Amino acid sequence: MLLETWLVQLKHWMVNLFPAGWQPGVGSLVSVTVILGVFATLFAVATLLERKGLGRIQNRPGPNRVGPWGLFQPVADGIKMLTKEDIVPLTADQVVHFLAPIVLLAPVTLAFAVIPFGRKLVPIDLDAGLLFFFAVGSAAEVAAFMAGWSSHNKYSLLGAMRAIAQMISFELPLVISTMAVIMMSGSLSLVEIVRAQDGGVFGLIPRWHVLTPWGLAGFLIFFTAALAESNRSPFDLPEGESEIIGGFMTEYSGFKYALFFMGEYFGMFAVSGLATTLFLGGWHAPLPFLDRTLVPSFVWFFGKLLLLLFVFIWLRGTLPRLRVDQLMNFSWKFLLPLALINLLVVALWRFTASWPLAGRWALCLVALAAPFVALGAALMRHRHWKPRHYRYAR
Amino acid sequence: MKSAFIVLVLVILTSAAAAVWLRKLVHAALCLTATFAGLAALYLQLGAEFVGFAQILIYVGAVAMLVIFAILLTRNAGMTPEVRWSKHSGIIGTAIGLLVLGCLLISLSASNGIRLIAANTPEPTINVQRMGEQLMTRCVLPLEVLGLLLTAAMIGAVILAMPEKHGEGLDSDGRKIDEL
Amino acid sequence: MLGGGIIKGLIETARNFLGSYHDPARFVTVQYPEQSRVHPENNRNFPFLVFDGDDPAKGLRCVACKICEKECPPQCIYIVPERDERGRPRKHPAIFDIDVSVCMSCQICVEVCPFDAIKMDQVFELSGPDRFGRLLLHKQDLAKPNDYYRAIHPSEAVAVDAQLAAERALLEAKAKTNVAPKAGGMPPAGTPAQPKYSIT
Amino acid sequence: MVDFARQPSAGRPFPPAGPNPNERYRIVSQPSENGGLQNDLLEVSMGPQHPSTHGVFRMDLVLDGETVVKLKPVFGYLHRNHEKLAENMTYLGSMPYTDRLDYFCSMTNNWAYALAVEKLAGLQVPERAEYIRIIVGELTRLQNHACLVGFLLQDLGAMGTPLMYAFREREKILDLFEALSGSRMMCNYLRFGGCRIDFPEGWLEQAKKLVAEFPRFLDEFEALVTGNEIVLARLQGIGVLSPELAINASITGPMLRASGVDYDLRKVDRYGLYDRFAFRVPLGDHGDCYDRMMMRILEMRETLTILDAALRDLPEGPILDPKSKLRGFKPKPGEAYGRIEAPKGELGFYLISDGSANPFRYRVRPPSLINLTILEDLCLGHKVADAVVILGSVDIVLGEVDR
Repeated sequence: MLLETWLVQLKHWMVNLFPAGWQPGVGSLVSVTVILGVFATLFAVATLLERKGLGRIQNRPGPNRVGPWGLFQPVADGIKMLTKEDIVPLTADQVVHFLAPIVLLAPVTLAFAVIPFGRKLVPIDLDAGLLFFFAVGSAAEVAAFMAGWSSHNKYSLLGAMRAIAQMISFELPLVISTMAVIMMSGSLSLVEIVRAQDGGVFGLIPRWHVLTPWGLAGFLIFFTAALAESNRSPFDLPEGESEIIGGFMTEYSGFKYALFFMGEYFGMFAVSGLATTLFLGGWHAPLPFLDRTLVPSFVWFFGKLLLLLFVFIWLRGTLPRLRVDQLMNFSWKFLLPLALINLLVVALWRFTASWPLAGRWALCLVALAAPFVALGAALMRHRHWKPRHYRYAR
Repeated sequence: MKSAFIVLVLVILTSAAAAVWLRKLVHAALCLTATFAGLAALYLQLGAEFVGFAQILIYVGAVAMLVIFAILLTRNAGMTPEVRWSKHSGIIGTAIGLLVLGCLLISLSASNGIRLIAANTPEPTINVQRMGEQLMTRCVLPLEVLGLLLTAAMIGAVILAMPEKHGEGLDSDGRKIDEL
Repeated sequence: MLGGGIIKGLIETARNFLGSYHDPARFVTVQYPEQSRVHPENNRNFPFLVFDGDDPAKGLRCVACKICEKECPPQCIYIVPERDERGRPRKHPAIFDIDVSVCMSCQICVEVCPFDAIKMDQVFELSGPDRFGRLLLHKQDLAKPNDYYRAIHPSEAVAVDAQLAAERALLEAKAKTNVAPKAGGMPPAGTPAQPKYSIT
Repeated sequence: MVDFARQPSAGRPFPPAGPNPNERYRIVSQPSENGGLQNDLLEVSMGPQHPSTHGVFRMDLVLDGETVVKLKPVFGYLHRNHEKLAENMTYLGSMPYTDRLDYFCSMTNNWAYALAVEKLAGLQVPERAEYIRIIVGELTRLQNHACLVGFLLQDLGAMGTPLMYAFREREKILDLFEALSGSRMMCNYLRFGGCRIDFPEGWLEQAKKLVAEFPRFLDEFEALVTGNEIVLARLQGIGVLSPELAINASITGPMLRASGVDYDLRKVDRYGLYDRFAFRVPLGDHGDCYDRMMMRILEMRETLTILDAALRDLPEGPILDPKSKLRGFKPKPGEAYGRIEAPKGELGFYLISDGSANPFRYRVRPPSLINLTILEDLCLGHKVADAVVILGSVDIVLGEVDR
């Protein structure tokens, strides 16, 4: 139990050192510091993991020169970023150019406030936590636009337009796929949603949302949209290194660039955390009986988070990038209808609660797979996209 | 609490004034976004969580972006407009402003919120669940009508935005390039 | 079905990810400063001059015939022959410079050299602190012993040594016949004893 | 410089809607104050320093939103005066310079040049040397095509993974080249009338091993690339090159065959000993980027059959024509044009001799440059992202374009 609560108790002890009037302020300050510290460390770890993982996927060792196994590479990167000259283009809109990275990072960091990291580690239990998450997330679009427009660079402008269009388009499937979860758990509070996934069948099969047909579909839709929301491959068009160089980040250097980079990673952590909370049982252990062991719950949470991060990296190492119009079509003509159909499936799942499990599963799977196949085929067949057979001369 | 309110109001008023006064349209749009965000903060300060978050989600996330898109995609909107000050425009602007203020005042005084505060009744606890229930029972008709209206607007927008099909955008086989 | 190809690709990268930990056919990186590739014998980088014996000043095979200077495509070789008191060239270079910042390692100097005096080196760690300083190689930098040549190009050196020995034997035999014209003075059988090219 | 912004022609796949795009739009070189995009055309200068212009190449793009309405290829940043230099150099002295034309395929460059000089001087290449040439030439084709597909996927944004796999295999081929010629890329291996040296010990076994293992790499590569829906969506129907336009623009190589024209110099000229080998020539039906990519992958498979047979049947014998000499090489007056099917297309060398040690006229027909001339016609009407991909699928090396 101590393992589970030591962080909270430490906080209480520290807060109690202060006079009563200060305690709420000090308490939130401590929480904020811890969250920022943990995620800044995770940022360093994730950059290293990404480069190592990509390296291994590409059959090379990745960074291995700084420290043992390259472990201090993030430190070296940080020093480099901090000491680099900060270049602002002469024609740039100086104020907006300066504000953009801050506007990006601040809301993304706010999003961590509602995610329950462990059984006792909930920064704020908001009644409308999920709504809060999406609300602060949507501010990132403004930042992308500010960065792109203020740089007064054509590539940046193209990148900014791509970023806005992409984020707006993918916000819909993202939000709608979470609505399935809200319908089943009946709450917008993330703590309640995690609690709804407590327990399991025979203490072996957990009752995570991802282990239901609608949850699986919702998770996949959510994850795909989250890839796009956090500008990750295969939806990394706003950066589009091979086309528009760095997109809205082209004209940033030094620490401001690092802030953008950090914003992207924090966004990735936030959506991964949300996906974990909504679909993967939050801080619950993968096997329900493990919940009662000594392993603290936040270990499970961060384990799942890292797993999702690895999937992000894996996808980045494998897939090429979509084109702008294809991205839009994918969102509006494929993901959004699927997300809407998933809402129907949730309703179906809810109303067939008395049915035998196999029948429910079969019904829901059919209801999901049929539109998936049909929509996918429509998407591909429209332009006759398929592997081809070739002829040979004579 | 009061100091926070004053700071918020100052931020909102400053950014709103800047949105009106700034010459560059994009700057004005960004200030407008700041105003929206400030309003959301005001709602939150008043304890209206749901409205506050919805304000950010809809106004900062969507409406502001719409404004920016509209500015960027309109020809010559980018030029610094030649501002001609005339007495007429000032008078008309003030008149419209007063009219809006009057409407707001009338509707505010007609609502029962003021009376509740005057009567010093304890504020009713409003959580998201109750709001949802209200929307799905008492206010279901206005909700549906609104939804219909927005859908119609969206379809209209899509039709307006559809690419012209003749000539341009066709490849050698007569297939469209732009479409997926 | 949509996504099938993507999943195939994901499996492929996963296989490579895991394979890089145990399969040396996939994980081919050489950790350079610690490890180094073994160069094949034919590897070439920049030319050097071979000398016989111990003294680089005396044993240099180069006779300053300037063929390589003429044939070098990027013109990176500069030769001044040593001259005796009367100004006639001695068969020895006074200056032999190669600008390796110009050299393109084409090996044509080696091919055209009739005396097997210039050969290709395998040294590649040539970076220096300034831009040109260490890249203009002089005679003393270029001269390397025959043993070194034997070490880096073993099989080629054996053939070259055999041929040179045969030539020397022929010259000696000729000298003998000139001094004491006897009927039995024959060159060693087998090897062609002519120098490849004559100097004009 | 040639003006490649030509008048709209009948062969152009995407005729501009108006008589002149400039009349319909106002071309702005900077985004306007607020960065207005609609109706204002944006002129973007892609390159010479850009992540995916394959060297120092520049595309002057005029964009309507993200759609390309005008494209002007600009090159010459890597001009090295190769042809004029060669006229002041011995025949042999130009051989290492040909390595640097298409620096991915130095062996085939050597071959084309050697072929032209052999025609000029009437030299006979011994049988073993012809086999060696086929082996090294096809190995070159193998690594060039593998890398091209890798680069193309890189341009699509695949984070270098296919490129790294291609490089992994290319390294093995470069190791072979190094063991044979001494250098990995600048081989300078062929000589007039044969080759410089014979295979070193163990080389053939290593080459056989590589040829035996290569199909596995190709299978993996295809699993990663050819069926991927994103690759299909990004490449199919993009940059369609009609056979008529391809022939009129004298496109050669895999790019021409992707448009369905059966023209392979290995079959047409039967230079070297290619008539002894059974191999097929793959043809595309659509002429789009996907076909161009697949042509390369299928050609790699055919190349493997050639290599297999050549390594098996390699005869013994001399490797150099005894008439060939290194110094004092002076072919009799005359002219000759030697051409081969280089990995990128028809690579030709045109030489005029006046009987001296230097060629009187030396001219290269580089496949990269001539395949590149069609770029605007392929890109018009597509998006910026497609322009990058189309450039990638053309397969250029700037060393050869600029010379």
